Amino acid sequence: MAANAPALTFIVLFLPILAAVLAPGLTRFLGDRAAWVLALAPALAFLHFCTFLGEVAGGEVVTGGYAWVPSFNLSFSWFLDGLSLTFALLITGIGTLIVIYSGGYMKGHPDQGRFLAFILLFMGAMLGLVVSDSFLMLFVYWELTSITSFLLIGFDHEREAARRAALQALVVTGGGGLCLLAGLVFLWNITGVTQLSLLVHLENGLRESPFYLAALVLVLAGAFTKSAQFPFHFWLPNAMEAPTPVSAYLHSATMVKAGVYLLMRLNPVMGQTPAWEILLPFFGGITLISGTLLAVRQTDLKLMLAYTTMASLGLLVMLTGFGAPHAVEAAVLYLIAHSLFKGALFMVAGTVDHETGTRDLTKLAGLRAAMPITFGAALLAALSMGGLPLFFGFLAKEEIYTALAAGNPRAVFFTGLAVAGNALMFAIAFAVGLKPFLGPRIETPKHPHEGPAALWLGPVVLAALGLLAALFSGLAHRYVSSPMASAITDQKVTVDITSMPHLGLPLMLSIITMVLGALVYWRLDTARALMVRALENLGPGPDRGFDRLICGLVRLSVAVTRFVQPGRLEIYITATFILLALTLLVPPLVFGELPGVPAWPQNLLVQEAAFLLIALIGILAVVRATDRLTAIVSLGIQGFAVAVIFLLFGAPDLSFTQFMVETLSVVILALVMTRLRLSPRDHRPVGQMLFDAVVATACGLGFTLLLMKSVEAPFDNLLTDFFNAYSKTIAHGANVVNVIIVDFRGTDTLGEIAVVMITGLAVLALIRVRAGSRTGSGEGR
Amino acid sequence: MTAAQMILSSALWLALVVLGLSFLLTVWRVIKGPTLPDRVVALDMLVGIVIGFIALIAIRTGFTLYIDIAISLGLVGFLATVAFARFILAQGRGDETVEE
Amino acid sequence: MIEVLIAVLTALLILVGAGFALVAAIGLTRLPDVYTRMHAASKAGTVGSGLMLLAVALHAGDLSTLARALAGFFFFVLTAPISAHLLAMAAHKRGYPLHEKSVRDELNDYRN
Amino acid sequence: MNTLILRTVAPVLTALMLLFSVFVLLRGHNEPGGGFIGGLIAASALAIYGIAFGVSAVRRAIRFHPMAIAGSGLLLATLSGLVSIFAGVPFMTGLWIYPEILGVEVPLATVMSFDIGVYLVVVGAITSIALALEQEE
Repeated sequence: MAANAPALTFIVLFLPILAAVLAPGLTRFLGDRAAWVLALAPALAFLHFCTFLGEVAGGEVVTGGYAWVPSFNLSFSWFLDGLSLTFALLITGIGTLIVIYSGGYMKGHPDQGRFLAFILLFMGAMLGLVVSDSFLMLFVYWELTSITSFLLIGFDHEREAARRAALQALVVTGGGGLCLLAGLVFLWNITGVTQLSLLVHLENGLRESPFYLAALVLVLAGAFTKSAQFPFHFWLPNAMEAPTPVSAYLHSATMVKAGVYLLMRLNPVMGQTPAWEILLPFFGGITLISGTLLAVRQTDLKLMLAYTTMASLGLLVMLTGFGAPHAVEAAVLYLIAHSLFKGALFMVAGTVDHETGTRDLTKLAGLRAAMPITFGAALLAALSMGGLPLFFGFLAKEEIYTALAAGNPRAVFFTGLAVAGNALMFAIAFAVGLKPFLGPRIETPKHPHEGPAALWLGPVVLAALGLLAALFSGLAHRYVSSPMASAITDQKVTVDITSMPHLGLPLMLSIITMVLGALVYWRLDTARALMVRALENLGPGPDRGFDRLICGLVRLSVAVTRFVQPGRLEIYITATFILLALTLLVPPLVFGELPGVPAWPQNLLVQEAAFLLIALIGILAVVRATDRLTAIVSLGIQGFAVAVIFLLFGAPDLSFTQFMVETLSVVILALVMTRLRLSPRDHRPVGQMLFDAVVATACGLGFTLLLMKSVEAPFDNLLTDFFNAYSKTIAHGANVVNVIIVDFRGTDTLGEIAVVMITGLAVLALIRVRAGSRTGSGEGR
Repeated sequence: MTAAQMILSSALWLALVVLGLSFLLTVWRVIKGPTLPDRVVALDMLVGIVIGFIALIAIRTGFTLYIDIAISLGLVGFLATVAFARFILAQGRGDETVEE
Repeated sequence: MIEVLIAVLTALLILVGAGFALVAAIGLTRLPDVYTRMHAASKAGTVGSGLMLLAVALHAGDLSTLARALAGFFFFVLTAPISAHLLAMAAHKRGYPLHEKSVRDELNDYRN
Repeated sequence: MNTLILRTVAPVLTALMLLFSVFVLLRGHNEPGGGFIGGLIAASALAIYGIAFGVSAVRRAIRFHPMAIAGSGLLLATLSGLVSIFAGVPFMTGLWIYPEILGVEVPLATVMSFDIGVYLVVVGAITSIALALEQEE
């Protein structure tokens, strides 16, 4: 199977994206049945990855790929070990169910094709992320997931809240992505390796290098924003604006786990250091507690699930960084269990919302008669989330407690934290899974009835898996949990916990959790009221902080633009000349490169001296001129004098151009004067004139120093010799100046004539605007 | 130095001095010129004198290709004067223009 | 022998040209008002420069330079009066005054 | 500014100057001249014609919008640079051919077409500026 695997895997990686491209067309053609057809793509991918289970369970690693940019040793390559294979199976498996579920959920929605396309696009991006081998490929897919999540959250773009949530998610995860890129570049520089597969087996180098902490912080920033850890968690609850299939798929099972995947992937190389084992549990713990507490406060089903997802992610991060022997196995088991039961619960919440028209817990009751199958799936998922025996959730919880329960005070603290967190999650599980279905029925906006097969298939399958995986735990561990755990810790690990409860501290802790959870579930309303009061005096959360940050940025940019672009031409020109003077004067002064006093030229010919004098007189005339027109004309004298000097020094081309340009500029200036009807008198106040004079002399001085400096050095005639020698042979032209302009430095001239043309366009536009405004104002009067 | 070259170079040197003097006088008129037309006339005169210079230098250095510069300068000088004439016509005496 | 003759002739042309230019410059400075100065500038100045161009034509001897020098002379002599004419018209129309000693203003009489 | 004298002389003058500008352009490779200076002279010629006969006359005379002339010039210059692709030499390399036209060996080159491009751009841009400035009169 491995022989032709590379080509096949390559195709499978692009299968979801191909399906995404076909989705709109198929939906228009097949209508609501399109979802079932489109679900084939992830299903095929799932089967393809299943074929690797045997190999990976045996400890081998499947790699393959194609050279993408060989010069940067960049390759489009993938790397399948326990970790990435499990993630790939999760993504494609749940993905298939989600596509079918979206078919049912979005039935009759006009943009169903576009929605399915985005979902499949996301699936392709996420698949690429967990499977990629080279750093850059990982980053590219990472950003693709952020973008597709932006598209999905903002799918219902008419609603302002959806747009704001989408933008917020993009800004936070996008920012994190940039930090990740910086972190990856650090890793690249430190280890000189661009392949994850090589990095994972790298022994030394990373942990000791001085840049380790910087790289760690940057990578953590990327992971924490993506997995909604404490300071960056506020975008996840807002992301619930997205349609429920998106919340079920992206914001519970796959996308938010990308951060955890990254931490698990880098664990063998960056783990086991004090920084790693302080930062991760610290942030994980805070997120766990704040998530569960905030969840209790909510009444909306999806928000409760969102906050508990945030809490579970915190738990996962805490476990990954805990460093105890069984911590990684606990993280692996909890990750798989969480994906199964949270995906199911979200889909149940979606079905309830779709059928009854409301998601408010307080308005839902007694739906068990109307929706038996959904109720069954909800109950199974809740039991697994609560961690009751015979369910995969129980295995995960047992493993967590065996990992955390150790003598030292740090372990005790974190165990207490885990118990409290799990208890609250137990309560929320049954609040979502059980409460809406029990008791007498309350009237709801839409008459509830069991949805079509598409709606209940997903939850039932996932919930059943939660049960079956526990019953056949041996099989599950051998093919899924052990290879994943050994991939994370980079040494052979076998997970062997079974669903049969065995006496010991972990079981006792589980019982305490369940009792506490039942208590909170029973007194849920009082607990919610308590939380509401507690949050009042806590003040505004990071969500409003984010809004204030964005408004502040907008105001800052407006202020800067108003300062830099005041719209008055003379300010631009003065600023430009001041900068010019500074660039010319400051460096020589600072670096002490002032030219020496030049020797007085001895062999100055009569006429050269005469024209220099005339140029000087011309300048004096310009400065002394009272009205603008005399200044323009005297400018002409100065230009002529310089042109003649060029002539005397034997530069015919140069003088030719100087004469032409001089006269034409005088003519055009005169034309502008008539056109704009500027008064010839110069009305600048004396102070302004002085300031302008100072700026002008500074620029002049700067240029003179520059010229003196360049003339000081002996004349290097390398270029002149080159051009003289080759001008005739290569360019067939005797006039070296023109040959240079047109042939040797043709591209420069191309640039220059482009500039000339753009100036022409600019003048045309300016005059038309002015003409427009004049005629416009004409009518106005 | 044959007799011919002797005569020629001395004549050239003298002409250069004379032209230089007239150039200075014209420049003085450009600066002093009370009215605008005075200055424009002086500028036109300036073009003429510079063409004279070019001719002299052409003879002295033997670079006959300077003549083209003289021709084009003549053309453009004419354009400048015509433009200024039109400007004087349109612009008035400089007292009734409106400050934009 | 012929060479000395050409040299003498060129020198002569150059000196006369320079003389005319000087006269024009002096006229430009001493004459009282715009219109009289225009006489000096356009007539004497043009002749001065024209002679210089002819000198170059004579001195050079080869056909192409001769042709270009003559074209230059012809062009320069053609445009100078026109520019003077335009300038005088514009100045007069704008009402630049004649010198008080001037006796007649035919253009004014013709206008009204 | 339409005095009779100027109106009679202007066409002759403009024609002469345009001819001179093309002359300066074409011989630019071996003697002083070239696209840029030729363009300037041509622009001055059109300016004189504009002053004598007014803006609409000039627009009618050159038939295309000056900016179109500038655009075509830039296009010509770039294309003459791109021709080197077919010859397999880097961008902007001068390619020379010596066709026999009427028995005279005439050297033609991409360099020359580039120079003509420059000439057209300069003429187009400056004429459009001058005409735009005089538009209001």
